[in-house]
Amino acid sequence: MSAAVNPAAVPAGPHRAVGQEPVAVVGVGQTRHVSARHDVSIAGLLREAAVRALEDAELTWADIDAVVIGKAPDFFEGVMMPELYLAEALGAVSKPMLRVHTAGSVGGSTALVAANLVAARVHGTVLTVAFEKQSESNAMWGLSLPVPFQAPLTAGAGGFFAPHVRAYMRRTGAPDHIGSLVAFKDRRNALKNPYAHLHEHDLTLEKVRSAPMLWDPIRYSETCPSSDGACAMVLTGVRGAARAPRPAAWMHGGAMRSEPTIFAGKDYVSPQAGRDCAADVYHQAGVVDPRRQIDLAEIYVPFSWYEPMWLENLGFADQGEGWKLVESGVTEMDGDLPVNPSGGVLSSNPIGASGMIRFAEAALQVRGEAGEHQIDGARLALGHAYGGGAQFFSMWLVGSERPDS
Amino acid sequence: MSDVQNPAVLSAPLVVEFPFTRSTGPVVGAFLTGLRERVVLGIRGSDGRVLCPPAEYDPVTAAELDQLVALPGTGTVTTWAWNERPRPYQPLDRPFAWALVRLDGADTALLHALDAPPPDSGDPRAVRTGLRVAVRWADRRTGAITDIACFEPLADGSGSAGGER
Amino acid sequence: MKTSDLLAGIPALAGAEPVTRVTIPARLDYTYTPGAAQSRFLNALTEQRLLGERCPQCTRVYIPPRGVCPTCGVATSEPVDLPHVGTVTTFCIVNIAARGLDVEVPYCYAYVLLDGAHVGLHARIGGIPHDQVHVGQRVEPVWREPDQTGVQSRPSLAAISHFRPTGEPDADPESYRRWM
Amino acid sequence: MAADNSTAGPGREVAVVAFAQTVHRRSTDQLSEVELVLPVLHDVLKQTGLTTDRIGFTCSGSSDYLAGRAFSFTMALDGVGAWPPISESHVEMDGAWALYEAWVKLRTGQADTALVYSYGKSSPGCVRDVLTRQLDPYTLAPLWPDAIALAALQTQALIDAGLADERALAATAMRSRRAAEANPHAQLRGSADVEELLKQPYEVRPLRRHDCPPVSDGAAAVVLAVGDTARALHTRPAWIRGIDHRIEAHQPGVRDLTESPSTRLAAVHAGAFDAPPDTAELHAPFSAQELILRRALDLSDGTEVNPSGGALAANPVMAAGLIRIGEAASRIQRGESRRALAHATSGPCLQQNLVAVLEGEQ
Repeated sequence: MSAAVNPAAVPAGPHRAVGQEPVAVVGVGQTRHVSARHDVSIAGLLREAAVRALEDAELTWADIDAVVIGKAPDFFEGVMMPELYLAEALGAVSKPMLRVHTAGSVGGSTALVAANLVAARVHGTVLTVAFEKQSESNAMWGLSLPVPFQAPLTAGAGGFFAPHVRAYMRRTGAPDHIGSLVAFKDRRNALKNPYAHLHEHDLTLEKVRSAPMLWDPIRYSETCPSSDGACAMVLTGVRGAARAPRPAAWMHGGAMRSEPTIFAGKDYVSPQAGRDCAADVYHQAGVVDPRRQIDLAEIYVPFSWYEPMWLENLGFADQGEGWKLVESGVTEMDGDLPVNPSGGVLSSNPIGASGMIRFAEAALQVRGEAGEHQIDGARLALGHAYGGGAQFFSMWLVGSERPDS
Repeated sequence: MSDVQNPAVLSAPLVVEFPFTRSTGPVVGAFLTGLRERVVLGIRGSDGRVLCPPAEYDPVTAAELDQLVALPGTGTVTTWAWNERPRPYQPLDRPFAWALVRLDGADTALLHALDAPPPDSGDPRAVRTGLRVAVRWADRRTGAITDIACFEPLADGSGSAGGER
Repeated sequence: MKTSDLLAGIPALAGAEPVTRVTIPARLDYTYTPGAAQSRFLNALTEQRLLGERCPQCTRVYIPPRGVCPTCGVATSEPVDLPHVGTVTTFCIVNIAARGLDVEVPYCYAYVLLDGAHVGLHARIGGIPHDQVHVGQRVEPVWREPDQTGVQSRPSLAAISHFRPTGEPDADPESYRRWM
Repeated sequence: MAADNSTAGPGREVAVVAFAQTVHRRSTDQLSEVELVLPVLHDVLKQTGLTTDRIGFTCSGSSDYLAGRAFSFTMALDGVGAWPPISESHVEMDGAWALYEAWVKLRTGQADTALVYSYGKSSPGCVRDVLTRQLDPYTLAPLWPDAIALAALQTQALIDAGLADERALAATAMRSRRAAEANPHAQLRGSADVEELLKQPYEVRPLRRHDCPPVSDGAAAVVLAVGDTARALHTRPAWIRGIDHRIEAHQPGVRDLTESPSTRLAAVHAGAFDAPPDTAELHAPFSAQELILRRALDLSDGTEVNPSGGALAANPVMAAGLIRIGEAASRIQRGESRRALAHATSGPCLQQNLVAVLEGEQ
């Protein structure tokens, strides 16, 4: 695969479509992600994130014009199109309500659909919510429903992605310990994030390295947990942002790209759709050197090796060089490109919400509202999500300044 | 060889089955606790109306609700549908009516099965809108909507407490 | 707000052990149909044939065929009998079984690029210790023998028990670099 | 009226420039989902002369629960030929809402053309039971009230309110299926007369079989385009003058089932009442629901309702709403309509509704 960007991926002409309403994030809310929220219903879980986002924006349900909700497969909770039952909980009665499903990237895609409602001036203020309540069933079951005529082969997402990780290791010659470094970093970052699922105070690098292989070459310690959780954001335009009590995060670019699940010549290690999606977002934001211009990234890393893989895919490192950024500490909290200061998907994974959490954490950082895991001086941050067979990508760049200022 | 080029259509059964474990949250939990104890609960909405089944969030204002109200196990059919051929897993395995029942003291209706004679059967207990009904409790109650086995017509229309079996 | 607090206001229920969880089984029965292209492929398996399909536009060969070339968006139709030999392009060792899947762990899950195909077939590698499986290894299918009940003669990918090494030298990396 | 703002973003006029649908059938067990979808995708691309790489945005609608498999939509994407990678999204809803998402995307100015498709194979499962999984998982779904039962409750409420009787229901069903005789894609075409229909046994009383939709497998696709792009792609684009959707509370027992306030609200926001339509394609899977929707939309006898036969003639779940928009647009493109309403519904007893207003060039 050529590293060059597919020319069809990037629209010609102005950086952003002319005349769009600038989109601001003025409210962010999430639940404390845990393996099982036995104290709430499905509605109660979403509600908690939504209420926190409204409180952050100092808005009420009456201020919301529309609701956009996302989650991964309905089989996870066993409720078909659950947005129907959730209308009351999200204050959507008498309002428009859309339900997005783009596999693992859905949290990001959902935020982008909501952002477009504002950008197109269809609505003034939109609530967007994503969730998963995995404790209602079992994620490995949901992801590995037996299909007749097939031999049972994959075991959840780990089994699906492990061969791709091996291909990356082989292609780049990355040393075996890189995956452990990422996992250790993200879990340590999570200690600074009160919403993170895993708070492993006693974790050592040695413990990460010696954990058993679940899907060799992926270790137990390098694998995301299974979480109950929800994330919500309030998106609005220029006037809404002017009324907001706290600083807004401004959207500088947003894009989705898809490619087929399986096809001849697919680069599982660095999918073209991911590269094209990043190129589009950078173009919209006028970013020519992501490594220098972007202050931090919240990247969808469900298995630790995906950090170096996505660093290359997103243009933060040259092909084959991503693992060197990890090894040299560039992606640490105090490195010059912090990746997943929140602890990332490796520390919290309510699947349908995980993408939106990446987007929301990027927004918190440029608003200066990330608390203990705040990166000082963060002005431009990337939120990233992917899903399906590493085929669906959604990303946004958010900044502390208005894009047209 | 020939059947490979023009193959028979293949098909196979696919069963999607899981024992979902649902955490109820406080309001639904209280409702189901009540059912286990043979008490039907409603909840007071923002406008003072009593909603049964209790809503966690108000259908109009989206406000979080928390004022539970105990209701008698009797009510009135607001609409119904005669189900001549029950389907798997439905509450009764003989012909029954689906009914929306507004319990006495409630302003909204609960959906459940109604074990009554068919419409136009000439029986005064036959299903119809406005029929007075009572809860028939399940023998074994676990804290689920199926703790109500079904509704049944009130013999005398007096509105006395629900029948038990 | 807790269930017990809500119940405290209801005299008949004060002190009742609150319900907080409920198990609700749900079963739906479907009839799965794999479609025309997969049916052609599955029926060929009963004759121990590996039947791919070629895209008329890009000429790439897909196995299992799904009826459509995913990059060209056109129907594949030309059947291609593929040889019973291929190359491992990547793999993992699965040490954990998914709930409901009838499979013994550990097992080696690999992409096998059959000679002449342009996508890897997902398959198990057996017949050797897992630490000897490697990328570039040449492998061949081991077919499951039909049992007395004739169960194995039903069309299924389970007709292939696993792939085992042929003992040939490893494939030239250039032969599979683009077709993982 | 169709001001062309295609160089600017918000406010751009968007039109339907192509529509295709399958011949809907009770079962398509010889076809996978992608094999079902492929012909309609080819059809709309051929109509416009576009290729996938010239489409600015793609959006689809479908449901995993119909197929019984998680992520079922990912394989349907094969039919698009998403290479090089495309800008794409998916809603777990009827394709009418996928069209809405695409309409929003075009209004931002980020794309000039959009491909929308949706499909539903109801035949693998028992759709009336599958739809019970849409209901409140604590108080409704455990009772398995199937889709026909819920519609029957709604219909009885309408009868009790004096707004319909079984004869009116049968007349509605008869008119739909007789209209479908002119629709080569419809599954049920033609009908016995009302007297004959009223002799048939009940399915779930007060609904007889003729009051219920057929179980259908089918797919549909639409191409949208903005401003002059639309004019270049079709001599008579069907302009979307307004589109809006609204949802109601979920529990049937808190709603007045004889009304559809969300339809009315969506219609107000879509500008449906600005001028009377000559055509309305209503997504009413059950006969009584057409009567409810007619009242919500203030439709008079001057409006031809469901000339395609509507969902009573073919109801591929997840595509039937998109098909209403496509049918309305086709009438405009054929010159048979100047102003048409299209409606889609989702959820139990018309819980969620979408209304679009389409017009030809004036």
